[in-house]
Amino acid sequence: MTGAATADVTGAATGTTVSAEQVVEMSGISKAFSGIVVLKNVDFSLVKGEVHALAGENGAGKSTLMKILQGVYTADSGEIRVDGIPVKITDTFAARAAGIGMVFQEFSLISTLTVAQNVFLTAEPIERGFLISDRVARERTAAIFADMGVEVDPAAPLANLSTAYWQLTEIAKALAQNAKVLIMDEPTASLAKHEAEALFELIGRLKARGISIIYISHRMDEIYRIADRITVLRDGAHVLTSALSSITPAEIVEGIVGRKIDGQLEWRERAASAGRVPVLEATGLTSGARVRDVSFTLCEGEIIGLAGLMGSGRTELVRALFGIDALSSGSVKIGGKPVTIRSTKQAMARGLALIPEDRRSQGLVLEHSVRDNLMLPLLDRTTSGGFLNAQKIVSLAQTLISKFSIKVSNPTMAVGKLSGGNQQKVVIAKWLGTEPKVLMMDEPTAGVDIGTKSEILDMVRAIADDGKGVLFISSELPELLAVSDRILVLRNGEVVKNMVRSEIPNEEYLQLAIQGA
Amino acid sequence: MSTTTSVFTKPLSAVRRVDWRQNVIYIGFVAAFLLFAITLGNDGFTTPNNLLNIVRQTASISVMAVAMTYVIATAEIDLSIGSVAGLSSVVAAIAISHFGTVVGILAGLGVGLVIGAVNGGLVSLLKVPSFLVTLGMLGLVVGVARWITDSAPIPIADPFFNALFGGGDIGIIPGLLIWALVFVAVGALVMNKTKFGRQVLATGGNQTAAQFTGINTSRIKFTVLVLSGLAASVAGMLYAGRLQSGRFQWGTGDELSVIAAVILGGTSLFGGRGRVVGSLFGALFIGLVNNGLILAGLDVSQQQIIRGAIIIAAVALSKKK
Amino acid sequence: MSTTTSVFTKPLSAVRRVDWRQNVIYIGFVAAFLLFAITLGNDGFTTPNNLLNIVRQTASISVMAVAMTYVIATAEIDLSIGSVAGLSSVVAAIAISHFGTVVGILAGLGVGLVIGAVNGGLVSLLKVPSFLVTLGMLGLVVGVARWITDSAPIPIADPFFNALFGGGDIGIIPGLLIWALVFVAVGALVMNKTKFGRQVLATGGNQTAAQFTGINTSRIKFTVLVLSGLAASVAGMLYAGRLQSGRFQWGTGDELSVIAAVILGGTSLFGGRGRVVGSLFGALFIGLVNNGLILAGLDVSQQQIIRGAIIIAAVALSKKK
Amino acid sequence: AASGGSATDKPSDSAVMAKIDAGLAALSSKVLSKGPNGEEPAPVAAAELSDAEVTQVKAMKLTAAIAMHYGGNDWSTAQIAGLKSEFARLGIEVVAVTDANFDAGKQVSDIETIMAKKPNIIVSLPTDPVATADAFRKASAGGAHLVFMDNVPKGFVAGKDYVSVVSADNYGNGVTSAYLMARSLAGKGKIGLIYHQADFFVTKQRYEGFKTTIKDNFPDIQIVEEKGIAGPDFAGDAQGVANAMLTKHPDLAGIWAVWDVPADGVMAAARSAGRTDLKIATEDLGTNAAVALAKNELVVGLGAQRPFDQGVTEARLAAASYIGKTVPGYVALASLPVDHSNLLDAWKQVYHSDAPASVTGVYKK
Ligand SMILES: Nc1ncnc2c1ncn2[C@@H]1O[C@H](COP(=O)(O)OP(=O)(O)OP(=O)(O)O)[C@@H](O)[C@H]1O
Ligand SMILES: Nc1ncnc2c1ncn2[C@@H]1O[C@H](COP(=O)(O)OP(=O)(O)OP(=O)(O)O)[C@@H](O)[C@H]1O
Ligand SMILES: [Mg+2]
Ligand SMILES: [Mg+2]
Repeated sequence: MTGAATADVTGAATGTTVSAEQVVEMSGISKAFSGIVVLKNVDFSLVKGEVHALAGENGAGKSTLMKILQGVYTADSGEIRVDGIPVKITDTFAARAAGIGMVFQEFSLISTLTVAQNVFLTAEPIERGFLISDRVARERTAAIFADMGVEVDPAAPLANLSTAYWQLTEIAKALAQNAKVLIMDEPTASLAKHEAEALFELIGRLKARGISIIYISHRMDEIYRIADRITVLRDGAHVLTSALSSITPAEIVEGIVGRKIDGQLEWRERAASAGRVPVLEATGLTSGARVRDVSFTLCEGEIIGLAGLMGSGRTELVRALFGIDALSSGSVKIGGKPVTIRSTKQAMARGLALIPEDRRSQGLVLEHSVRDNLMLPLLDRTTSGGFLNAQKIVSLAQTLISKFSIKVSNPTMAVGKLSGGNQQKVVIAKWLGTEPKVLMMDEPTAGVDIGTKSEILDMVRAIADDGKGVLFISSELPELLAVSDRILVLRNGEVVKNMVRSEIPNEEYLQLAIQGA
Repeated sequence: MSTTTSVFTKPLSAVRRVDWRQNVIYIGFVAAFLLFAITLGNDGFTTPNNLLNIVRQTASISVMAVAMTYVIATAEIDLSIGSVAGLSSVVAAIAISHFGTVVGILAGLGVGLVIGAVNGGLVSLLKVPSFLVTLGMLGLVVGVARWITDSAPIPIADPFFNALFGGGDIGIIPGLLIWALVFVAVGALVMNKTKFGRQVLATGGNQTAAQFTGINTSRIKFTVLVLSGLAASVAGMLYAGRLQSGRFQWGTGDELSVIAAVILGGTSLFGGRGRVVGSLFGALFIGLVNNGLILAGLDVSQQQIIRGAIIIAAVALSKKK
Repeated sequence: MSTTTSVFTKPLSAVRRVDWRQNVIYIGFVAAFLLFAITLGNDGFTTPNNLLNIVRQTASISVMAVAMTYVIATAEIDLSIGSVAGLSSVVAAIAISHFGTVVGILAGLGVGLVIGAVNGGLVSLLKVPSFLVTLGMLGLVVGVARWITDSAPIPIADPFFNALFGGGDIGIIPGLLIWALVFVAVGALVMNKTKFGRQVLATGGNQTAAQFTGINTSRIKFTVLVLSGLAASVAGMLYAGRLQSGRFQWGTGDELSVIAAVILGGTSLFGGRGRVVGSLFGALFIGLVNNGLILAGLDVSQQQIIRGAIIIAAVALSKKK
Repeated sequence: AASGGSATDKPSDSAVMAKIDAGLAALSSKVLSKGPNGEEPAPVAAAELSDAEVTQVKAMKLTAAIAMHYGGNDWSTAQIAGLKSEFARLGIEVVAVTDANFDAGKQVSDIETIMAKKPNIIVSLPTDPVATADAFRKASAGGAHLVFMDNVPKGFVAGKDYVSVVSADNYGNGVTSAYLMARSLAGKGKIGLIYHQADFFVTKQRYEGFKTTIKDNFPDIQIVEEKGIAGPDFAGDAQGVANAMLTKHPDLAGIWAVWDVPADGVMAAARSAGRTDLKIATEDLGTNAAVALAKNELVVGLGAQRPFDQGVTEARLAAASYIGKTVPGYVALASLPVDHSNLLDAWKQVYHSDAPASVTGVYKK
């Protein structure tokens, strides 16, 4: 039965045909927030043992649809069936009872608890009647991580860990529930290749156990790698559902954006990179335990890609450059002049900008409006005569919103209510608005949809063409290869390779360089 | 539910809900005012002098509430303001009797400046909870004020000081009203219309994100605590002028009223939101209720019961969902 | 810096820093104790009875601090506890004189239950700030207590009640010590070892995430506020037993001491962290300092100054970076 | 500046004035309050110690502790000053001073704590006669001789459980201020009363003394409004209440405030209402009240206690109990009427020091 799961559902059928194998069936789902309709009469079905990809632009409604299935939101109308039986999923507890678990895009973790405590939150192992055992939870967590093929300390307080570890913990937490339906909302957005690979293998094993998986992703290669079927949403409406075997990437992209685009990430030779006027020179930078004796020169018009495994120190390097972490030794020159940067304020004054890796904790004030967030680094420019100029603010914010096609019904809406990808766009827009001399980007396209990603990469190129220098961190090698003129490979905080783009023949070559094989 | 209705009714109800929630203090204020005006009209509630009295009595609270709005907007708190007001009144009174008005005023302000700077320094540099720092300071400062005065009042015989800070009227407008309005106007303008105000809100909304955006959040926290100290010392001198003396007790317990006024006004205790005008109305609301309940002829216990119930009712009206 | 050192020293220093910060209350407690023991040894500070007195004097605060740890761990606050203690003492005293001990105790607990439920209901259902709800309740409850007693004390002539809740000793161990220890032991166990405790921490750590995980955060908030009310009524009866009377003033102002004890103990005002044993030591620390300063023969104003300075110093030691 | 008529304008109704003068005269020699068990008061002189006795006490090297109910006013400061100065003269060391801030629970704790130092003497004003009884009993059992101010714990017997209680004539103070108020009003007008809404012996006595005197003796003085205040911001509370009274009764002629701190608030209310002709009577010679009396503005008179003398007397009684002298169980100090005319002299009596410049500097001859 499991083996036949995918074979009988083909073409553009919406999947509403009754079948005994359908574990989840959502039909006619509609949802509006404060009058803004975000889901319109959407149908979705999941067959036992399949991996069903869910795709769509940022803000298309993917997360909302899944949150309805998980009981976070209740649909305004529509019906949900689990194993053919209509159910009312009014809260997350009901969803868990129905065997549905979810990896949340914005995480469901408590930073003050440890990894293991998070993984087993509400499902704590019990001993002696009613006492919970953190020891057992730690052991089981370690087992889950081993299964996932990653190494995370179950006893570490979450607050001390970076986004990638949060992502892994979030996945482990969903796995710990032993759900029969697992929703994964962009689980690899902050993962590097190695961890992502391990996750795909795990998904294969889960599938073999008959667990059905809904997989939301913006990465076409992943979708083809693991999914059996795909459903595409656009503007809250169902566009297509198809077996992946019978659909081309171009068709999917067309379904997502509603028009044909050549969405391929390719490197383009750029004349500007020949300028060779150094804009940022770093010599012997050492900071904490994760940046050791790093030296490089970034020239005007150049894009340097930073590659490395998780924990290789890329984030720490740009943090130190931006004045967040102190340098214990080393020197920095900007525009040929030696500078000391001890605070982010100084860094900004010297023309640096950093798009941080964690948009929720480092990039945005979630409760504040989109406009206020966009304007935060631009306050000097919108002040005249000592006071903020409301007109300037409104028009500048509007310019950024349209330039980065941020999907927001009203610029005064709280940024935390935007879809994940749109939040990321706000962070990018906020910093590009400052027109920096040196732009540092730490995983800037995490969670951004395909169309926008290529637009962002175009923008990065344009910024470089304009004579600025760019440091570009990404764990997604295709995009790293697409924009970088040069790639530095970091390992344990040290630069182990410094390669000109043209020396890198393909992705595999880079992957091997990163892993140090 | 059809699309059409939802499209048209939803935004409307959203607008209504947002306004309603954020403006609950204004609605509450007007409701309480009308209630008292109708029931206590004959008891002189609506006489101009009584209404001005409400303003006079809440002036010190309003002045402190403006600064406290900034402190709370950065997700900090200042419990020392009541004591600082007391010590400022005492120091100003002593300085006036020895060195005259100007030195007295400067000495009073100096108290707020120094204590605010100590609070701010500890909170921003050592990153320790402002609740405890300022709670410790509350005790310390009141101890100092008692110690230097032997718990006795220090009379202020300077008519200029007393008129400037206290009972003086300009025409029929009480000086205290002007003090409160100036603080509120400047406070609201700075909060909403300047870079500093935005940085305060960002610091309270998400300190890490603010730091990553080039804001020196330590400096911001230091500054708001200094401002709070200064406002408290102005409030202390307003008490001193009105009561024509400095005394360690002036301002005692005001911290709770001030914080209540600020939160009633719509500022979040968790930072990131700051409504200066709301704080003023929060203070006026509290003053109005006190005044009305006394005029209604209730005794202390009844006043306490009804005042508590009114606060709870006002808060319940602002419910989130 | 070589690889070896950095790899090995960093984690170590991290561990050291974490421990140091979290345990500052214990260090502060021991330091204050040694200081007083050395300087005031001759003044009877170290006599067993004096040390037991410190426990007796802080028992009510400790009991309330246990429950407050839960409230603060969920990122809420309860300012009404002092008043609830007062009203419970009064209601218990009245009920005892009419219906005997058992009804009296139940009536006292009923006060905490009802007020806690009202606080909890408003906060969890209407999602309004607990600061204001419980501030309103503080006034309302104290008003009720004054009103039903006409501000007078109600003597309690029941020796069993007075022994159970107040002055009774078991051998040399004061009953009050046992009350405090039972509350702390149960409180610490539940916080660290039960699902409920974990859900409390999760609710305070990140309410949205907790909801995503299937935790009924409204129910958790309701429950902790009810527990806080109940603990306050026990504290009120401890006062009543010790002072052999019920009176609206018992417990007045305790909310600040209790919150200070909890935060000194290492619980964060922003939720997500709760250290019950730390709260106990926070309460003991405050009691210890009060006791030592009186024995040192200082003037009242000097006591206030030094007490404030000690709190500030203890907090400064716990600096974050 | 004072306006609207001087506070000591001689009223025309001589019969009323005569009655007032007679009443005040009677007060100066007689204490109206009775002891806690109905005792007749003994005069201060009963506590005198001879030189020999002083030497005897000195040799004993006694220790004493002071457990105040509240420490934040001139009255407490003066009382403690009197105690300390007399204890010093008697060679008795003061080992602890505490302030319960009106909280009986805190006072019980304070007494327990003090007992660690095993003082020979405890001087205290019990905040609450019931709640503190147990603690005082333990202190007494622990060997401390107890001398009380104003009030004794419930069930305590003089000579057995405690040495003595020294009281100001609080009832008499109320009576005094009533006469002074009546004089300034020439026996007629509407007045409001601001009392302390608490079950506190001292302040209740004053309230009763004032009210009874007005009711019994001055039929033309109407008490139109009585309002309690509960603190802790007594000045602010009194200001609010006074505002309300003045709003409701524009023809209000006078306000009585239960002690000097609330009177500060009443003065502020009168000023902001433009009612500098208001007659305020109160109790206790606080500095601010003294300044107002000196200026002859608003405050028309008050009944003062003699806290310094009270402290001295308490110290002497405590010492006497250690040398086997029998002492009276209840000593009371007569009320001291203070108005503009005798202000400077009264200050000396109350505080045993000259009035400060802030008072003398504004004294209107
Ligand atoms: N709580 C909310 N209140 C108001 N609007 C919301 C809320 N949650 C989501 N939305 C809106 O609903 C729309 C769909 O959001 P959703 O998160 O489902 O998008 P998504 O498809 O997951 O996008 P992404 O790829 O960026 O994660 C967005 O326009 C978003 O702004
Ligand atoms: N208990 C801990 N305390 C402090 N930091 C920790 C702890 N555990 C892990 N970390 C650090 O958090 C960081 C994880 O960040 P991340 O995986 O993004 O690596 P990175 O150094 O930023 O490099 P990259 O960006 O190349 O992945 C690492 O530096 C990791 O060592
Ligand atoms: Mg999403
Ligand atoms: Mg990183």
